[in-house]
Amino acid sequence: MLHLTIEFSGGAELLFGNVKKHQVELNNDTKWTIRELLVWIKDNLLKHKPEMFLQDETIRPGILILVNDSDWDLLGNLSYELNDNDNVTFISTLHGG
Amino acid sequence: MLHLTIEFSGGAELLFGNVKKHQVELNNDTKWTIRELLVWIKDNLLKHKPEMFLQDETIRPGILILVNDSDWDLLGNLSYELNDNDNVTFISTLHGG
Amino acid sequence: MAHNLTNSEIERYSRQLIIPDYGIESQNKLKSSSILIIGCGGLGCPSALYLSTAGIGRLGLVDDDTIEISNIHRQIAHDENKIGISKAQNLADRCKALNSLVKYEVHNILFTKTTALNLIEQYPFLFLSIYCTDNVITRYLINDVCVLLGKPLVSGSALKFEGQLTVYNYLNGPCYRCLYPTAPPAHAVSNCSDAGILGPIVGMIGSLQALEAIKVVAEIGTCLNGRMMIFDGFDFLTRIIKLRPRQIETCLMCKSVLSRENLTKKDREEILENFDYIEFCGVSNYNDKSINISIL
Amino acid sequence: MAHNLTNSEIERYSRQLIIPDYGIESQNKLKSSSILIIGCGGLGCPSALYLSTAGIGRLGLVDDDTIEISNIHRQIAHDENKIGISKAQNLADRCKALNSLVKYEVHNILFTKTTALNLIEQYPFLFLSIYCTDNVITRYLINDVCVLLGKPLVSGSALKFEGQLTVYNYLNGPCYRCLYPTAPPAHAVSNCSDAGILGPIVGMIGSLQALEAIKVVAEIGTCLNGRMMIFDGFDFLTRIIKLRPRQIETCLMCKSVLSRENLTKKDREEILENFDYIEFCGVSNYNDKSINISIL
Ligand SMILES: [Zn+2]
Ligand SMILES: [Zn+2]
Repeated sequence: MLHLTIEFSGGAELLFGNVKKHQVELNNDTKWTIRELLVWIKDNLLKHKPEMFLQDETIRPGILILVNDSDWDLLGNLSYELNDNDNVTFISTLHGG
Repeated sequence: MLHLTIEFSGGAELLFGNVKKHQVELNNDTKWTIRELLVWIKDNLLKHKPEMFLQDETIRPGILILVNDSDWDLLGNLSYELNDNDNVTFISTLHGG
Repeated sequence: MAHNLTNSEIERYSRQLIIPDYGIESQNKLKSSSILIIGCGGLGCPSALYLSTAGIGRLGLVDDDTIEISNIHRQIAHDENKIGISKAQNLADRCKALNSLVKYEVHNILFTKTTALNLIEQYPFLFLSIYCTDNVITRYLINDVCVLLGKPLVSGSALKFEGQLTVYNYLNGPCYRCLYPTAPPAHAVSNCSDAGILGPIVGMIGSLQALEAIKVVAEIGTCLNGRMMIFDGFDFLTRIIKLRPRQIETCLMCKSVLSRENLTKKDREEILENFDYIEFCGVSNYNDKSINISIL
Repeated sequence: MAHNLTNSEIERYSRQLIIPDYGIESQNKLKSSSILIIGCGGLGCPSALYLSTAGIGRLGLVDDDTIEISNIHRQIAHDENKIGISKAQNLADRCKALNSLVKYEVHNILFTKTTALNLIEQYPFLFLSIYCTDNVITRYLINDVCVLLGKPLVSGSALKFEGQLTVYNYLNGPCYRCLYPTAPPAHAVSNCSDAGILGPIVGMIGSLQALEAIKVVAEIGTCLNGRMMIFDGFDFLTRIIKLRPRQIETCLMCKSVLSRENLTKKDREEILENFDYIEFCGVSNYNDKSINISIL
């Protein structure tokens, strides 16, 4: 099994029943990239408003994805292949002050 | 070889040529505990004032030792046996405000 | 070493002058630098107070708002008997009482394409802090002007128990647009009026904006360019994340700047003129505070 | 829900009341609580300002010092024309201008065995911040009084570009003495006068002390008891470390408290009386600022 920690912050957790941290296990018969993980999250963790999470099959603008505290853009974006024990975090940008 | 990251902060780095982070390799023919590491640090890294670092064969009061961000007291204190890639940090307590 | 500090300045700043990593050279640089703070609310207050007491040469304060009763639980420069007064003016007055050696400039204006470029051009070093009722459009606009003028941008934001902090457009780090090439849908943006904010959170982030601004100006230490601090004050968790580098191929602004030798004033004006911020952000004007939406 | 807030309070605190994790219940608890701030300098200023604007019921401010010119680069409640004035009084005045609904109490006293117990006994919730010229002896004394009275202690400290923050004596977390059973050698202790301090660092730590105090009082979130935040502002690194639990077997104070059913006032006085703080810390009196040593 592929063990992942999935975290939400900056308000993104409100789409997920206000739970900030999720431990998940995925069947690793096939390879998992972020692309597939996004769909899995939408189908399995998301409580409501899918359009606030995904847009055009990628993350909606204003949410930053991190893998082990690094911007996913450094790792190949949607094509990054997940490893066991990866931490994937979704951070909604804050605008207040 | 035993690879350790040794860090100093809160002012403790001043005893070590103002270098906060040291990467060291120790010959692991024998086991290394914090007890032995303290002596090794005194002999190999310390620049001056050994009495400001060690007292009565342990760390001097006012410096906290952390192994991988945990208080050494949780891990057996002087007897903790070091593992490869451990991070050992020495933090001098600050008193200002 | 040679310096341009008076004896009274040396006395006043003595406790920072004796820090080995700071010293008289940093104080000299601070004294000869200017910083512009955009937004004189929750983040702007501590930022301005600490930059002022630290001895920055010139401090510009921008805000077109007046003080409201619901501001003062977190905006620690605004006294309860100042309701209705200009935030920028009041913050300048408070700073002046702390340190009259600093030159203060008050700008009671709304940031638009026309005002932004002229104003920011006047400040050799720029430091950003957005006020609470702010909108996404102002963030993109300030970012773009900073990129066009090659000025670093210390960005803080806070909501509820959370805070975010980074330095945009500095050295090899990304700008705001490199990180967020597309604006979020307008209904997905929440602010302090609808989601709330705790005072100590803006206190922490605003203080750290002052710290990063001092480090940029004095050219010391390692700033948060290319990194971002994320703070969760409810569970007390901090993390510092690694960001993508400047996106010279794809970022609309970074590309425009790096593809030419020297931008003229006219070039900059044209680039801004050709970009439709209102359409890009899906809002109705530069001061759009009207969208009242469910939180996220 | 039932609450004791007036309409004007609801308006003033509205932006924190609407935070789902805070709400009206937290505000009620804040309003009916007291906090004592020991030290009205670099950390005490932002702590007091944010606790005051947030609407704490009663705020006690302790300091026997007067404002000096070398304080004002970091002590943002002390205006430059207030040199020579009592720090505690001036901080209370500044807080009152921000929020007159809070009850302020000024204590221009030095903390000694005799004064400490009486004073802290009056405050149901205690919140600590030590002023810059402070010494180790006061830290042990305040800690011990808090342990004897069963009060949590929010502890912050800062030097140069660094800061440390934790909550002592709260739930299962250690007290200061659990962590440091032996005092450091007096010549190994440096303070802001000899090592220096940057304003935004105390701004950050002081703001976070207010945050932790609010969380303790409102009983929300996860506080830093059993953990400590270490901040290096020069390289911008944060870490949160895990501390040992309360040392009921070996800590002199925790042991005294836990070995008896109920401590009487007389018991507490005796325990303090029997401990020689001056000898333990190797200093000459309770206000020992005389040791001028090489940094560390
Ligand atoms: Zn860019
Ligand atoms: Zn104890």
